Amino acid sequence: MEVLLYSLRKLLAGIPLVLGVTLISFLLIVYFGPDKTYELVGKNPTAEQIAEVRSQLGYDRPFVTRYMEYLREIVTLDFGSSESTDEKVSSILARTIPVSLLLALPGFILGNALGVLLALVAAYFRGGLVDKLIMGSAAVGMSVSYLIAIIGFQILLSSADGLDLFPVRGWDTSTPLAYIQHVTVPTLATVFVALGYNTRFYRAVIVEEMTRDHVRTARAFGIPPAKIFYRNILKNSMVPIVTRVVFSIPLIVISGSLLLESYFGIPGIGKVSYDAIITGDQPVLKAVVALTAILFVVAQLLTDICYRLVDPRVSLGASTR
Amino acid sequence: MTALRTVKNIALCFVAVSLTAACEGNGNGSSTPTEVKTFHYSMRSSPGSLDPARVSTVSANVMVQTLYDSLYAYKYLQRPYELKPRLAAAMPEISDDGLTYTIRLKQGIRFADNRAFSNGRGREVVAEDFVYALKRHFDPDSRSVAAWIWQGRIVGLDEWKRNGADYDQPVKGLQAIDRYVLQIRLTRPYPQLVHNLAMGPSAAVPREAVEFYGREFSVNPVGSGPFRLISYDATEAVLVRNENFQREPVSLAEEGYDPITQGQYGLEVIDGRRAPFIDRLEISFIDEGSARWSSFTKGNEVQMAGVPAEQVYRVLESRDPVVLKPEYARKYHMSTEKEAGFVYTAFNMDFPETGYHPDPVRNERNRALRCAIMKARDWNARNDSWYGGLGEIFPGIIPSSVPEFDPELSRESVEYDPEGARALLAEYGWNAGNLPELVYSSQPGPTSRLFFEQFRGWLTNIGYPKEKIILKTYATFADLSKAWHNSEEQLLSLGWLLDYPDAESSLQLFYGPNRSPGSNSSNYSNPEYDRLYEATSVMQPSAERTALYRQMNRMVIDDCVVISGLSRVGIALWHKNVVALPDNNFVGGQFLQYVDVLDKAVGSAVR
Amino acid sequence: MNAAAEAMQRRHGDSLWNKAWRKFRHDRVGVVALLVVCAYAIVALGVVLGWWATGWADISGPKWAPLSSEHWLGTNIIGQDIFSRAVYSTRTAFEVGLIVALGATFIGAVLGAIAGFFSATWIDEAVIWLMGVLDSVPFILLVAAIAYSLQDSPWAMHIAMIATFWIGTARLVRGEVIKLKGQEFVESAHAIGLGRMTIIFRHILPNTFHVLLVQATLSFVAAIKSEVILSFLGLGVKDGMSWGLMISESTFEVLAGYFNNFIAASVLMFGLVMAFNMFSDALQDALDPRTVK
Amino acid sequence: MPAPLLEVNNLVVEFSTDAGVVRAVDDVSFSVAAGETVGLVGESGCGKTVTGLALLGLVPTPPGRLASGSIRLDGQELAGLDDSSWRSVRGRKVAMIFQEPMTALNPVFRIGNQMIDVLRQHQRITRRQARAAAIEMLAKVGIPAPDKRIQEYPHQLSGGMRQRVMIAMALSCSPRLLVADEPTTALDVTTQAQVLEQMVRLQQEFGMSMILITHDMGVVAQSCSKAMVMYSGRVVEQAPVTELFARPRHPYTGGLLASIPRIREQRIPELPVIEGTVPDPLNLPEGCRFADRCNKVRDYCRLAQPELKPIGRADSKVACYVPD
Repeated sequence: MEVLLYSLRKLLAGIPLVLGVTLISFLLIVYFGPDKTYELVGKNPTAEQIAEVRSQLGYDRPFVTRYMEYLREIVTLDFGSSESTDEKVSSILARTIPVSLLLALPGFILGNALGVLLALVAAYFRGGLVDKLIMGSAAVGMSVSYLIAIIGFQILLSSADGLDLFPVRGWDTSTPLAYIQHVTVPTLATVFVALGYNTRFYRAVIVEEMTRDHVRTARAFGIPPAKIFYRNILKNSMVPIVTRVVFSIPLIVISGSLLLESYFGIPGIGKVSYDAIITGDQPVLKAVVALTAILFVVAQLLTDICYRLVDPRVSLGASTR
Repeated sequence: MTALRTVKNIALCFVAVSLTAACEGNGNGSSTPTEVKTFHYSMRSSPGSLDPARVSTVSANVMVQTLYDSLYAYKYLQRPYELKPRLAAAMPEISDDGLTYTIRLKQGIRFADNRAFSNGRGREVVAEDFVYALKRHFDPDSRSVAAWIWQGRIVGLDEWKRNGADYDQPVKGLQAIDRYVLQIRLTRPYPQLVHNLAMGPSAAVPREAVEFYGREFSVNPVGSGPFRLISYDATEAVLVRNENFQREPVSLAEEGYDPITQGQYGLEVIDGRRAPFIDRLEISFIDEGSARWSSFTKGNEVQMAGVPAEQVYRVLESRDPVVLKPEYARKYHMSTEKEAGFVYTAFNMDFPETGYHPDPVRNERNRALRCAIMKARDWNARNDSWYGGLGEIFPGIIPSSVPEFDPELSRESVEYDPEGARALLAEYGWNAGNLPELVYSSQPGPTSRLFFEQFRGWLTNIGYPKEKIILKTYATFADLSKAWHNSEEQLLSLGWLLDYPDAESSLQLFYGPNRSPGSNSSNYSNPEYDRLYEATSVMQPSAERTALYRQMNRMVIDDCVVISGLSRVGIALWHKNVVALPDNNFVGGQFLQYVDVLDKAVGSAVR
Repeated sequence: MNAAAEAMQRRHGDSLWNKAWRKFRHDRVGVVALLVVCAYAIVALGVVLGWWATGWADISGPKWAPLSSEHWLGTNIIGQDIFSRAVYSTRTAFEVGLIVALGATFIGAVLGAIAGFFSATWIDEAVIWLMGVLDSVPFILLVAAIAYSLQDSPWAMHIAMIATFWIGTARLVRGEVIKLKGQEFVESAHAIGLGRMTIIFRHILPNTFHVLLVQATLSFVAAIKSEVILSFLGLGVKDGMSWGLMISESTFEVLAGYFNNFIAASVLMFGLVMAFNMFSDALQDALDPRTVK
Repeated sequence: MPAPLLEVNNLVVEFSTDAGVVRAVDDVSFSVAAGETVGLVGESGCGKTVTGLALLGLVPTPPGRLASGSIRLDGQELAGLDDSSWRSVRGRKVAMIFQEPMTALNPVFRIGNQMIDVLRQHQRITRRQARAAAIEMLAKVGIPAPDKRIQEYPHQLSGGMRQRVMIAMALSCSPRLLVADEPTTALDVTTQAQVLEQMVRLQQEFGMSMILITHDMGVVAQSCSKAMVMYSGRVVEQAPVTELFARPRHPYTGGLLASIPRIREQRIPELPVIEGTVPDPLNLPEGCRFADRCNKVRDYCRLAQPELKPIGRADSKVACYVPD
């Protein structure tokens, strides 16, 4: 009950955020955004046809009306139809979000799990050779551009010039094997790029927790390292770790895989967003932006609830910021 | 912890959903799972809307041609292109004044089965479906992009729109005389009409499907073409054989088969059989040329692809004639295909800096400036950089893909002549100080940028100051398009694809009344040209008309309004076990119905 | 132990900066990294002053010329010298990096300080709201949106990056200012009747300078890296040349076996980003009062 | 005289810093008898906390290390033990409580669980027994309603309560020696006195020895029988408390005593200020380290370090050429 009430309050408190995001994006993407008129009229349009298209696109209506329309769309989750394919935006989202999730999850899980693992090893040997090796590699990983990693892995693992082990592109989840084949290279590229950042972040968190007074207390009372590690270090590191993980989720669901999906030809929401950016498909962009904002509010709520689970000092009753 | 568990469940649920979806996709059309003949094709970009009224890209046209049927079509193998009846029983009966076209339809042709029909079974295609399809272009709700083709040409159609576009109201010039006879009455002769009736936008559309799906008709196509769509997203379309597609057997002789030039493709195996020969057609949309190429060369993915320009030198033994290197020739069939169109750079004559100027002296100097810029263009370098050196460079705006092409025309306007350009500038008093700024507009993206840099490089070679050549990029094509349709751009690099094999299709680009927002982006205005254009527009093909076309072509060249042109030549490769001859011009997507896939063993035997 | 070291440091003069500098000087990796960054900076400066890479835009050779004494790294698809272009791009990298780093740090510092100083008032709420809003728009979409609305402005990318990168800085500064504003020197500044803005910007903000410096280096690196992806998507550098543009150009060359563009740009970029990352790390270590080696 | 419980001889703890090696504890020797409370006094940075940590093998390594010397507890040599052997000493034979009760307990576990962990680490008992023992200990340190308190998290307790929990934890395995590092400094004045009193009482009840690390001479006077004064890593004076207060021999001790506030209402945050600064541990002078601040300094004071030598009747030692 407490959680429910809290959630409700928190979601309500998220409304200004959603309003802000939608207002800014509406201004930039829609109001001052691309004018599709001349792409939708034929080669030799008459003034009448131009006016018709402009009216169908809503360009002739005042700002407030159109923004209100957008808000109504958010509330009803009906974002109209894509200007490129005329497909309903809601059916596009329903089709593409699961694909993006399936694509992003392995990389996300691996990237974070390996990150925590490497961070632990580095933190345990901190100052030593192993630590330097891990953190040096992390720095190298961080210095490689995502794009370079994607191109590199594709040439290396998929092309006929390289090892030729995986499909160059495309998406197939009909069998687990097909899924693994298609998800491997994108996952490797993601992990390669994310691992450096994750390791550094988690190492900092863990080292911070390792130097806490209560860790020294536990040692002073002869508690064995494994127990200290689990109860004093890991449990206390959960708050920043959970925050990082949960706040990545909206981006994974909505747009995190934009580059990946367009490069590997995967029909997820990233690819759709990419196409929408290139063609200026406003209904799709509006939906993506609004959903991300809503997911951020939900993510914030989730992190708060997770905090509550891992840290007794946090109470949901009090305002947390 | 409950929150976490819920998240996990949702994730699992997504897995389940997409797995079942995928299974469904597989289940369709695979009644005998061992014998699904699949052809895996690739295209450069996602087609967008599949509504015949909204076809605006090459890939959309391919899709529409495989899903829908039009009255006429181009013969599969005949070159130069020649029309044949498709849904029509014969070529149209044309009245002596050239204004009334009577077209008889084949009987017993049925649309693909679809739940839009009352019993789910595709009904017969009738003349009324064509009436409906053409009317749709004039219905604002269908957002047609092709209305301009018929604008002011069919008696009563424009009035029909003005009266509220009510489908129950008849149009005088567009009638189904009976179930199988369509009659079109024109306001003035329109020699290109039959060509237009072979294009995607004229395809038969069942009214009940449009009404059933509403706006989403665009992604739920219902036609009478050889295939029907079972799944479609931004990266792939999956089509299966339309069970209701029953046509007369293929006759290679009638399709214009030439054993001398086309003998190496093994096309004989389709002679006398009923198309389509494959059960399943998977079309991948791959933007990146390199990814498309990798996917093709892997062997088990895409089975047919164009060679990306940057790979041409790697793949070819020689360019003239085009010969594959042996390691490729062993594995793949090859054809070369010249586009029915060209790329060019147009000046916008509305800009007094480089275009028309009220002061006749300056006007003349501007013409000299444009001519100098034209001479500075190194077409060969452009061809070499971007088109694998295979493109065909020709003067003017009538490319060799139309019968009116003039092989005798002077090539001076496409010759690289920096000295001449410098001399011309000097002669007309242009120098680094008084040369006007040139704003070059483009889409974003690395290739467009390099086009610009190459353009700038040529101009700096003739003494144009680097900083006076400015790049203006638009975030989206839509905005670029808007700017040029509103005559806001000084210089534009464009590509033009002809709609039909008739030079009229490119000559209209310089017809005065077509000025912005029409297709005359140069805003060229020459009364003499316009007079000739109007005269030729009602003329049937003839030597006389060709002479007038060529005269118009020379005007455009002499006025230096456009730096033109180059027809790109593509090399298509396909696996040896695929029997096909691809075409991206007027046959377009229709070639897909003639594709056959042999067993691997047979495929190598053919070689 | 800390006490002993503190005592030692007290002896050496109290300034955080002296301390940091001493610590930094002994960090070999950090010093080498700084030297590398300086070398890049000199290259960039040379480009600005026209000492080299002046011919980056000229078509000076055939398409895809191999390495030669004339074209050290060969030429690209339209015959431009890849070496000149790669060198010229160093300037662009610094331009983008510096503009974004300075812009983001400046805005982050000002808004963060104001929010921190007025914490728990509506001003703070407003800044936090703004941060949340900008944080909730996916980066690439934000860049696209800004590119849309600014049309062909060459600054769209810089503005978009600044609009995103200032948030991290502002969060840190806000926290730091909340800590600082309870301290005596602030109270005494209040007591002698200084204006609030004077207190914020003359007395509190200078004390967060170590945070700002580290954040600026991080923004610099992030800007250079983001530029690559944005240029690939066509949302990046408009005029001139950049490593990102070279890499995007190379995407259609690498599979044809021409790696010069790709390698030149990625190696140069990797070097600068790596050096800057290392430098940033060393700086962070040196400025962190808690880390004592 | 019976053998002392703890005997520390020539203990040296070094830290490596960027600038060089620092001796935080330099040749310190002392002993603690069973049941005795010894005060360890000095300014912050003098090495008193490091000395305390060394007794539990808790010197952070790296950068610190126990360079030489011996620590004998009850006859067992502790210097040079490996980590698992240290674990059997910590908590069971030597326990330590720290200055900051706010951060010394793990915030995410109930105090009961933390106490039970410690108990079960060193004794073969069931959870239930451990819990009972924990409640009993909490009651002993004066926590009201211990069976309820045991369910709470550290943040729900006041500072004084938390320090009591720490004490309860420390005493729960009946260690022979308790090292208390500034146990009351972070508490307010009234609580300070109560906690200190409690500790002394429990120390007597359990018959432990205690090393009380503090900068507060008042605390020493209140609870110790013997005191050591450290300065710049070395012991400068060691004497029974009564002796020390009655007649400080080292000028530094004199300075410390002189600056005790007369009125004990205010808690002193730091040791009272004596003119001058502590020498840089990297550049220690040849002679007496206090020389620069000493008002009785002689020329020869600067030549060599004074040894810690017995002085006077009682068990007193001082390291000064010119003792009082």
